[in-house]
Amino acid sequence: MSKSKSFLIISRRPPYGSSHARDALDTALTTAVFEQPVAILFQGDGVYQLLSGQEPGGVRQKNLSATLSALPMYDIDRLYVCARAMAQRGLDQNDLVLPVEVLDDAGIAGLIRNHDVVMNF
Amino acid sequence: MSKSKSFLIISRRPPYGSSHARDALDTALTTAVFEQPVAILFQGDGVYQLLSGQEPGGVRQKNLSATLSALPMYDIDRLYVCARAMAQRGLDQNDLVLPVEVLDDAGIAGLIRNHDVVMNF
Amino acid sequence: MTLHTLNRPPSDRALLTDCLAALLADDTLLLLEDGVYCALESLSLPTGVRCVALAADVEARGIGSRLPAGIEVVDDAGFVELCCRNDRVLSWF
Amino acid sequence: MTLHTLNRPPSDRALLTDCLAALLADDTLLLLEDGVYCALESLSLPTGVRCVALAADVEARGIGSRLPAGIEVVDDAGFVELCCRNDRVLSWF
Amino acid sequence: MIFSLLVYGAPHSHQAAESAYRFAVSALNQGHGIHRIFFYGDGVHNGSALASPPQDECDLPARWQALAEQHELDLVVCIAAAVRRGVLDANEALRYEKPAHNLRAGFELSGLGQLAEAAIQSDRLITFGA
Amino acid sequence: MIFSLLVYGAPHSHQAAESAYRFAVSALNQGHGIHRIFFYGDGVHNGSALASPPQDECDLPARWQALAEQHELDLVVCIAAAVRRGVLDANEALRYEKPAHNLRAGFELSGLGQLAEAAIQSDRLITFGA
Repeated sequence: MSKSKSFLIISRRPPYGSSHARDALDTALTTAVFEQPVAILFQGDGVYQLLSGQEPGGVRQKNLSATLSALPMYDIDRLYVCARAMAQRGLDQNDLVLPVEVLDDAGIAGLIRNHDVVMNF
Repeated sequence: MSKSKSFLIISRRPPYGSSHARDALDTALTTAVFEQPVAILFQGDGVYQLLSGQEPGGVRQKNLSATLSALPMYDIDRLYVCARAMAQRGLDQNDLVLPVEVLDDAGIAGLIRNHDVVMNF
Repeated sequence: MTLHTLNRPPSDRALLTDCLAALLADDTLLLLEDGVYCALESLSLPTGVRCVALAADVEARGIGSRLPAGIEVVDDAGFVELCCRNDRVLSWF
Repeated sequence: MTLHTLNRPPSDRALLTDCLAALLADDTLLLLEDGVYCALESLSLPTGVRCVALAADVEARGIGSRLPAGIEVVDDAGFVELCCRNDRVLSWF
Repeated sequence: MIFSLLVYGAPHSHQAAESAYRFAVSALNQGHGIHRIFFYGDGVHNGSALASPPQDECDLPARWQALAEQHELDLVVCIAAAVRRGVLDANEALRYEKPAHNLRAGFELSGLGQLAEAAIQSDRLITFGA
Repeated sequence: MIFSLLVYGAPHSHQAAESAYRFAVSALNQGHGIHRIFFYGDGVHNGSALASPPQDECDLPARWQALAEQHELDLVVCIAAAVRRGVLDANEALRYEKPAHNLRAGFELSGLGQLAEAAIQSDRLITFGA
């Protein structure tokens, strides 16, 4: 690949109810395989993807947490969450399956401006 | 058909963005053809279906207003709108393509209890 | 008596508001799929309305230990029984 | 500079709130599909943010005469031009 | 008690179809009857003969078919919604001069009247919406 | 300027696909290039060879195909999303031992890498979400 671009994936949907959360992660992983820098922002109901203790066997789906935990292996280590989304849901770092950086609105707006390609799911 | 049941169709989606609004109307019309009493409640963004002046040629869809205007011909003349949905959107009867009865929350709850089959779209 | 089901998260505020406004005494509200996240809010239910959440969806999303008192968890068989016990089932989505 | 597009109605309040919070001066917000209904709300846009609505969707939904001042209507060609003039396009849905 | 189900979501895209399947199994296990399962909107894709999910994922169209064979279920796919979305049986493929058909065995295409009839004839209609 | 498009919605179910089509036509009319149109999620149904809408409705899969022929467009359907949802080309039908295939001429199945590559090579990626 001749060029390099920085990617930001914004993941806004809760896990399991639809395929959006899975598709966002698959896109992030694939982009990382292309050796492009990838960051992920979990926003809105997307922060529910990070909740610990998920057991989706009863709804016959694969555990999203396993994929999330694999992100650092693909050099996707810039993981952000929206501060408002966390606060509205009464969540903090201790509730989550992996460490993330909490961003306020100004931080998120800046994050978007600092990436070449921003994709929402 | 040996039995008769009363049907209430609740239509909550705006027109054109998805097929829900069209599907709700098709279901109402088909049920009326089966000679069952049918009422329709437009709630939430569903009240936008009733707005006059729609011209969906540019998005290559058929005008929903034409179908709405045909409802009385199928003996579907009990048309209701949610009072909250209208007020939140600053709409009144003069904005709509056909006459409807405005119901408050208690009226809607009672309407649901008075129908055998209630379908949401 | 009506069984209401709701499968969207509380961020779909308009849906949740309309659903809650339609509840009458002796109705039951069943939360399923992404709707189980609504159980984490302090829902203002009318007197005499029971609120239950579907077990498989609660477990999938890891929110079992976070459910407030007053939300019962029912399995798929319990969902079927609720459909029998009520006169109609209205799905909000 | 970012072109933000939004295709959901204002009843999806969480989406609209996050989108508005992400706007910076010189960004443009393009409303399309069911997103054109957002133009009927009094949106609190940051200074220097332009808000436009897609003509075909405005006409489809019959809201042309209801648009407040400050919302421009652009056609499909204008949408393409906005994509060119901005550094990136972020779609909210 | 006699149930009918209305399924509005496609497999993999939305959880509604899987919820409906679990409900159907549970109702049958309790000895209830199922008059009809009606697939509408994007739910028509539950009737796909070509869906090929990975082996470790749930193959819902195959499960519906197996459940129908075991319990003689009436699986009806809305014909108007299906042909728009590219789900055809042999007849419709002929009518629209298409080179193939893809409606799974165990499902049939029929009109929206089958939904109205199901609602009338059943004790309860349960919608799985998307 | 070189665009790529990401289409996430199915025809008839959601307006996103029609919006994407109008955008593509408008961009081409202005003399811009389109590197690729990538269909993901329910957008894979844009590549259906069997979709048969009524004559007075927009046949989007046929329009995509015609546009691609006219402008030599690269219409790529995400293979992982497509096979789950029952959109197969001849190769995949063989691999999964299915009796038919239904990917329309003018479209091809390929991996998600084609989306990443399109985003990298194009000046702008425009998403039409659902």
